Amino acid sequence: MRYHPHTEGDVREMLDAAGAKSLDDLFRSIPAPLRLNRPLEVPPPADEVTLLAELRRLAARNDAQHPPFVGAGAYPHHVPPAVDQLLLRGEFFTAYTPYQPEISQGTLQALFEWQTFVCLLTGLQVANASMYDGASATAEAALLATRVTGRSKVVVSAAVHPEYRKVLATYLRSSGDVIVTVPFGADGRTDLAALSAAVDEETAAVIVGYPNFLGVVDALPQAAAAAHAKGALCVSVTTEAVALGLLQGPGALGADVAVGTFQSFGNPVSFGGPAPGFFALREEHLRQMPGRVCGATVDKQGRRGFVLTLSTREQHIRRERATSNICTNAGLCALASTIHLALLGKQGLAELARVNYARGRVLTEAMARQGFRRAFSGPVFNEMAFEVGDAEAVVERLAGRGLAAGAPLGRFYPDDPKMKGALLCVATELHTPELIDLFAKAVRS
Amino acid sequence: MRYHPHTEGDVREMLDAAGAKSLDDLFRSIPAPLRLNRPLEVPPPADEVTLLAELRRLAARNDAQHPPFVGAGAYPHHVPPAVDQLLLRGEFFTAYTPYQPEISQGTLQALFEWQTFVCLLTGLQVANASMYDGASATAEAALLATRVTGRSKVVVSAAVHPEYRKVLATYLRSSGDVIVTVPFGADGRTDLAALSAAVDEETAAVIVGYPNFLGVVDALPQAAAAAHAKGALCVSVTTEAVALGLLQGPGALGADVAVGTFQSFGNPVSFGGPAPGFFALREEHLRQMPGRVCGATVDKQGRRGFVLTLSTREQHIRRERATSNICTNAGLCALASTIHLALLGKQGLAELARVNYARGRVLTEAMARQGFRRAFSGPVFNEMAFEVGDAEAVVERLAGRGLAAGAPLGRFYPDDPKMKGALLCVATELHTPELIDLFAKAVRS
Amino acid sequence: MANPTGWKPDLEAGAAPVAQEEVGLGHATRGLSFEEGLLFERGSRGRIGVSLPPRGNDGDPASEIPAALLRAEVEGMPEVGELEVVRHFTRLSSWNWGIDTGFYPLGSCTMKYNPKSSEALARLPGFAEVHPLAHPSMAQGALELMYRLERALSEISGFAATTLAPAAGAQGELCGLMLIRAYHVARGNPRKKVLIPDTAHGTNPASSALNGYQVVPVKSGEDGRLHPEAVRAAMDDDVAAIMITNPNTLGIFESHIAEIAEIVHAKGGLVYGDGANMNALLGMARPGDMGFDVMQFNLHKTFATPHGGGGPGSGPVAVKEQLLPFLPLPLVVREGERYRLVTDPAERPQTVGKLREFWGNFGMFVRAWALIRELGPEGLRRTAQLAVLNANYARALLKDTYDLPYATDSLHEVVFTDKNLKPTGVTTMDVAKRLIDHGFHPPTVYFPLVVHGALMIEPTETESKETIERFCAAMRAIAAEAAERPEAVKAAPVKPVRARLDETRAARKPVLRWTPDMKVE
Amino acid sequence: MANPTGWKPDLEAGAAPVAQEEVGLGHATRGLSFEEGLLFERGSRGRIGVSLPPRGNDGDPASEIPAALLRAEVEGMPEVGELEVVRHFTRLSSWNWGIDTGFYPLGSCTMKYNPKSSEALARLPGFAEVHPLAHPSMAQGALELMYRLERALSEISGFAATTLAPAAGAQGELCGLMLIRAYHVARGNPRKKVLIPDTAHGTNPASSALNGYQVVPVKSGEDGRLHPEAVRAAMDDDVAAIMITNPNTLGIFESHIAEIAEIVHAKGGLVYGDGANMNALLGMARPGDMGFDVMQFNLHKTFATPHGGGGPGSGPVAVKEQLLPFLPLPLVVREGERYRLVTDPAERPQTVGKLREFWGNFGMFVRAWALIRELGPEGLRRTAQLAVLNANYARALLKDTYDLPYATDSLHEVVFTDKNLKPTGVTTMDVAKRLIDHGFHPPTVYFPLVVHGALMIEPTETESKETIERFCAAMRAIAAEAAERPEAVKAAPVKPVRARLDETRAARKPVLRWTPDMKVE
Ligand SMILES: Cc1ncc(COP(=O)(O)O)c(C=O)c1O
Ligand SMILES: Cc1ncc(COP(=O)(O)O)c(C=O)c1O
Repeated sequence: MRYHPHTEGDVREMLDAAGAKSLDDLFRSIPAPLRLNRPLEVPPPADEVTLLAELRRLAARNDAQHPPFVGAGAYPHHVPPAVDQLLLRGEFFTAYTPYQPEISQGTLQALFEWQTFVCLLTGLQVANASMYDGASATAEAALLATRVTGRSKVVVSAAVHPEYRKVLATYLRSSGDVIVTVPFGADGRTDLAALSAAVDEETAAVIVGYPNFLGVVDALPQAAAAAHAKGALCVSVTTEAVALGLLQGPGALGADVAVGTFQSFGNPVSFGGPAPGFFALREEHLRQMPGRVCGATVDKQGRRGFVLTLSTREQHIRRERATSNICTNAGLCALASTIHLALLGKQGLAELARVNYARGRVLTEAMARQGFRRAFSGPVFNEMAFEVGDAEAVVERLAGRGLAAGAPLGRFYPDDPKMKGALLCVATELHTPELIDLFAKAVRS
Repeated sequence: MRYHPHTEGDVREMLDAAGAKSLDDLFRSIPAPLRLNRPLEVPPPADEVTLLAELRRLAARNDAQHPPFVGAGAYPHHVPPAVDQLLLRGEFFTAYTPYQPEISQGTLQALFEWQTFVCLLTGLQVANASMYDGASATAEAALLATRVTGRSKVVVSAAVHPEYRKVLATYLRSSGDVIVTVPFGADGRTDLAALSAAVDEETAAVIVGYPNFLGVVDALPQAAAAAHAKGALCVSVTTEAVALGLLQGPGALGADVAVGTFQSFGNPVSFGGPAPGFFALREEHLRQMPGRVCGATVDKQGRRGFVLTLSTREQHIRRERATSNICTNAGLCALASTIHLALLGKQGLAELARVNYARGRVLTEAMARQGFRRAFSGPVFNEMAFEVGDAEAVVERLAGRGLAAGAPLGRFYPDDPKMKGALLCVATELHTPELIDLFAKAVRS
Repeated sequence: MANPTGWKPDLEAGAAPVAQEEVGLGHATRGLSFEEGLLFERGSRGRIGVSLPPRGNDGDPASEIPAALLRAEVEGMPEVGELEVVRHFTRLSSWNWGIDTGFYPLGSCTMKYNPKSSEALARLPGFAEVHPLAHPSMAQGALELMYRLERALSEISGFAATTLAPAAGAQGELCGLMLIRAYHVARGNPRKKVLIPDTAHGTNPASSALNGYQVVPVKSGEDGRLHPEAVRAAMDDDVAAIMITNPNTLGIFESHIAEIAEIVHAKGGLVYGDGANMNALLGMARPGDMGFDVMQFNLHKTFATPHGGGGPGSGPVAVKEQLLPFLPLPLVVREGERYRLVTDPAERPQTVGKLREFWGNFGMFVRAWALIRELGPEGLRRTAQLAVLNANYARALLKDTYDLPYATDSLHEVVFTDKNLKPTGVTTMDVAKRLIDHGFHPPTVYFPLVVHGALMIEPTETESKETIERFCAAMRAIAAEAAERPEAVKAAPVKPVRARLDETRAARKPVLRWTPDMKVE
Repeated sequence: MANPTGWKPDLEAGAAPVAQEEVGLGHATRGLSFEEGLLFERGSRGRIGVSLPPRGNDGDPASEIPAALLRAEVEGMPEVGELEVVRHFTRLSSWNWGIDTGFYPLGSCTMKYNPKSSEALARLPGFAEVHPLAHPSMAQGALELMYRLERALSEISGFAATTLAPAAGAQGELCGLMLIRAYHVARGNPRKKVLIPDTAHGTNPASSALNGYQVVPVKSGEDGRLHPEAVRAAMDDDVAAIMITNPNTLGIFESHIAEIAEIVHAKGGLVYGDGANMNALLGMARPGDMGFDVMQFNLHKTFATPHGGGGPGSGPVAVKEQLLPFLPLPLVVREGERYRLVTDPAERPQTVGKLREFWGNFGMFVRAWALIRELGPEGLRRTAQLAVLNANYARALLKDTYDLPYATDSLHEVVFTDKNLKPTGVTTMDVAKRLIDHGFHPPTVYFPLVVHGALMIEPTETESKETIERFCAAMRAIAAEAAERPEAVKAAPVKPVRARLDETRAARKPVLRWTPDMKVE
């Protein structure tokens, strides 16, 4: 077996040294009745040629010929080949959490750069070394708010990604914290009146999407004002981080915590995972931040270097009093984002965001030509919902043509009949005007 | 432009320092009439997204869904992903000829390992650091033989790859050396009687394939004996190097020089190139060897290290008296072969060769079931010709089914009517028995 | 025990002389390296490292989006060309240590070889570019892979079903505890406490607390095992569950597991299994057959999915029948020849809900399945056997030199301490740093907490006999050096681009991001 | 001239102090590295690094192949697992220098950035896995790409057509000379001689000799240029051709090229262009417009195709009308919407035949085409402009320190000498080795041969202003150091894993392969 370097001779000598008669004998500490005395019922071993052929066949049964017209939390973007070729360098790829800083400076400096990118894009002062995903990051943000404020009510906009809200509910279930959901208006923005009404002295956090799940650039400043008016924290959630190349950083608009995913930078959609969740906040709440964080310091010779720091917040030191239970995070995904952001740079990011905005316009116009109007009147970035009649039917029909059509909003808002006809679509730098036109026509018939 | 780091400010400062008024001014040494005063007529620039999409479309118009059933000098083999992921490491991939050994020990040691692999597989004492391909290596072998023997006649078997023989003719045209081609028999082996008759005191080299172009394991020992009887060198040519995991090394059978390609190890067929030509010979002819060679030595502190050596044979020192004009060779391809051979190791190589032999049998039997018999009776490895009627027609017909059927021998031996019906096919570890059966049936109808 | 390879560890900075005799042995030395600043400290206004499609003249954002919400550019972003970026990360990587660099016996983390073929597979467009919300007819291959993986994990662990959703081991723990809570709630009382042995990993108590449970530590015995009496004493009707890592973090099998499970079950509690050490049991024993009701896998450990720099992971959770109704969404089901995801709570009224967006870390599923597929039943079993053999071999080579706090049998890892070095003043941390100079990644240090000055060694099955011998020779050489030249050990490491870093300073004056005026000295 | 970046080169072994002030600047230092033996010196009987499909029981080779021709196994082959192989080559690579590592101003070799996107493209199964003998209907994409590349190269160079067949520059030269010979033969007399300037690359005379021509060196003038008089003096009816590199290997444009071409043409000779330095002319001037009759490209230089460790290359040859009939096979032609290869000599009776098996280094065609496609007309022109700008900037920064043998304008590269260092005893070789300690790959040294102690610097267009400034600062620092501490310069390099290697020893007692009893000390 190519991954098992032991020859029979090795095994014998090692068993002798270990004072064991056989390999099974090494497991004598497992009571006989607890041992498995039959082969596992999994497929027989496959050689590499067979393995690759078999999985290529499986992959071929997933239709990825065209970039999907659906984002809804996972965005199809171009990943420059340079990103992956650097990511695959074994020194990065096969490392783990940098517990030994002297031989982990590569990972550590890259994480420090990641944290800086997160801060620059969100307009906040500190960020951690990544979270599992945007949804759990959102839940952790709510928990942080309850710790910081000592309050137990979380007000969340219905326009925040429904899956994120589900995860939030799952995470908060046992804590007894209450979640109050406020609706959005016809413009797809959070209903500010309802929001202000919902926020009170018991409110720990107000959570809004930016842009929100409907693709609409929500009224973050007003939401933040409403939160701060009652001493609550404002948490902004961003699923399409490319938008931050065009939009003000949430921190600059009043958000105290910014969370979401940087999947759009350097990470393929990969059927939904993995992708790097990000977590940024105001310095004052630093000690309540979940997860790993990398900091600069000096070595014995006074040379600048980096280490994991503030670990007294973490589970391996604090155990049940830790700020979170997270240990393994999304390091490689964060590295991919860091490399992509380095390539983009100031100009590239601004331009990429504007290209995406423009493609969104092209989509809007193409759909309009086919008689489909936007479902919401609010301003959008590269994603928007259209009234298409039976959205589920459209998705099914276009699948037959190799097009992933969009997210039927009825699926995410089952109780809202108005949503049945709404199809959430995205257009990015991968969608050429020609393809967009072809898509719009396909939706029509 | 992502590959041009110069900002406008940079350009201005640099022009000032260089004492030039403009970029064009830097070209003042080119007389105006010799300058191009219009844009080149090549396509407008393509951004990376467009570029990748466009070339993916081109690639999609090449049908590679099934492994080809044709070898004939380029063999479809499994390349373990580990090979390419190591090959892509920038320190290897973006280096050049190791002129500065202190910072090229990686390339140099790998080349030393390549040379060792070539020697082990060929059974000869020394090898160079690679050639352009098998064909030019064969031509260089003939030239070496003329230098070593001071003779001017080269006897080559008609069963040596016809393309190699064409290149041989091209290389020898100006030298005035004569090439005598001896036929092969019904068993696909070189006609030994004709060979002995052709070899005389004027003969510098006898060149035979091993296995030969017809897939047949030729009578190398007898050919070598015939050559040596008249003081000529015996050159063996191997296009399918995997066979050397099953067959004796040519050196052990009397070959004085062994050449060919190691494409089968770690290099995809890639529409015919690049692939690493190899060149091995008896130590006594070392000073006549073409190309670069890596040797072991020690550094100032007595530590073992490697350098390019014996360069007094080469063009950059010897100029018109060099043993060859080769400079750039096939370094990366040789590295790919070295990594693949390292993975294979003693057992893996022996096993791979036997799997290939076995697949050849499977193909023979599958074709037999369809009523196609071998065109030649001699022993084969993984490649063999079948009588299929109109071979060109078969190739054309199977192309419609996405199968690259084989090499119609009539194309390579136009003057030999017997060849019209012969189709040269290969089966390797990539061809499952099921696919082979499907192929044989497709040939039938 | 003697030095089987006769390998001579290198005590001076320059390994050369020794290396010469032992050229085959990947000896540590020093070579050309580079100082490399932060991205934000280089580059020049106007550089760009990407090539983007034209924007076209479709609409000016300002006409749609309120000006207050727009920015022209992100201040502080670097401006670097592609070549500079490639050099930057190529150089950073050269300061790092990965499994591809050398031995990485980081206890409890199962740092085994990450197959390169899995990387080729995970990058197939059919896997990497398929959208989670694409119509099921466009993703049958992905769904079938998830289905097969789920079946295989359930069989390997001995449970009824497995959810692939959790993003890592700790989230798997959280998920498992949520299932336990839901189970108790369904019976009218969520209960209050979770019993956790003192050898447990920090995520166990943290996950319990995050799930609203009070943590009750249980002391393990002299032999490093959890004993029925201790559990019986702590067990009552308020205890929702006990969390047991088996083998535990000492690498010791909890041989009383069956009896302990009975005790807990008798009082209506459930038994949670932390499966991070599953590598020791593959094909040899199944938690599901020992009384566990639920456990999480760490695919990134046991099934070799890459997690460079700290992740991503994947923490599938396997359960017994009684917990099935509560599993989080989605579930992947097979209906005839078709596969689909169950995502609608209406189909699973008792589900605890969702743990993360979409369906889990699919990219890790591809890799884990590829490894399981290549290993097969024998290979999986052999994996556990060789992992345990390697740990026991290391134990045999070191037990005469380093203090072995527990004489009990070891499975996949072994824990030593720095007790024998006390007189020299050399500590576990010093040994760890000196190992770097010998060309080895240090073991896990100071964990588990119950062991003072712990050195936790987990070789994994992908390491060779010689590698373990050379590592142990280095460990012994350091012990010898500690006796003769403790200061040399304390000065380590001397070979990497950085010497020991000042962690206190990092925590006292946190500098957690680049700023234009950043100064660190 | 001053030091624009104010970068301080590092004269001591440890770059740290300086690096601290200049963290952005990729300063050379030392770090952890590994000694690594030969593959053949490690591993153990029975190990394997691959996983192969079952052989099945189809036939025993011995029943078909004569026993004398069979072997059970290849003696001496290593036996290593996949992880060991990965570590072996990962470590070897860390001793190497590539463009991805740092500045690589190797004159005449045009070591520019190799785009990563080209690698992704060349690996598409549609390109990598298509067989050269597949039916044309199965390879239309490959053929179209070759056709487009051929057209583009002909336009860029100003010739009628281009053959893609040659495997590298030198084979391109050989090909070009064969065309010239065929042309003369067709006129009844192959002629005997080829004129070659003394600045020419070694492959020029070697290719001429290999093609049966006698080489007649022509001296270049004080200004580093070839002068009409010199050519006129050497030119006669026996001269088949003159080989001219333009710009020549001094980086100087042969401004008399038109007149020289006339002289040669007048006597019935042809003018061959060595296009290795084409990077200087892209979009600015075309050899075809200067009187050249034929030239070769070096795709691996001008068009950035990777050639790690010495290759592969690609050396397409472009020709004027009168040489068309002689072009080697294959030719790629377009017929309506279809593309096909002309491989049958019957279609091209005067062809010189074939230069290599199949159709050329297709993998390089994909990469070269990708770069041309991304650059477009402006990008190509800009490439030449910036390549020339960089060389002239380096010249400006060094001319006051190092001896500039030719004051003539430089294009893409500039040649200095060690003359000014003579008093210190420090030579070009010492400077080159010391540059390594500063973190730079040395320039080409001791070439061209006409320049004593040549240092030939070719930055290429993909390098930044700062990089050139830092390189030049290091060059100046070495000159200063040579004056103060020549022995320090002569001791260089001190940072890599190896110090200077004994090349004489290597040539005196050649050890060119591993053998069980191999000893090198
Ligand atoms: C014993 C044990 N349990 C749980 C965990 C947590 O797993 P993860 O890091 O994937 O969250 C780990 C790994 O760190 C561990 O070693
Ligand atoms: C000026 C010049 N001519 C010809 C060549 C030969 O090209 P190649 O190495 O591709 O054979 C080179 C490169 O080495 C060169 O620099």
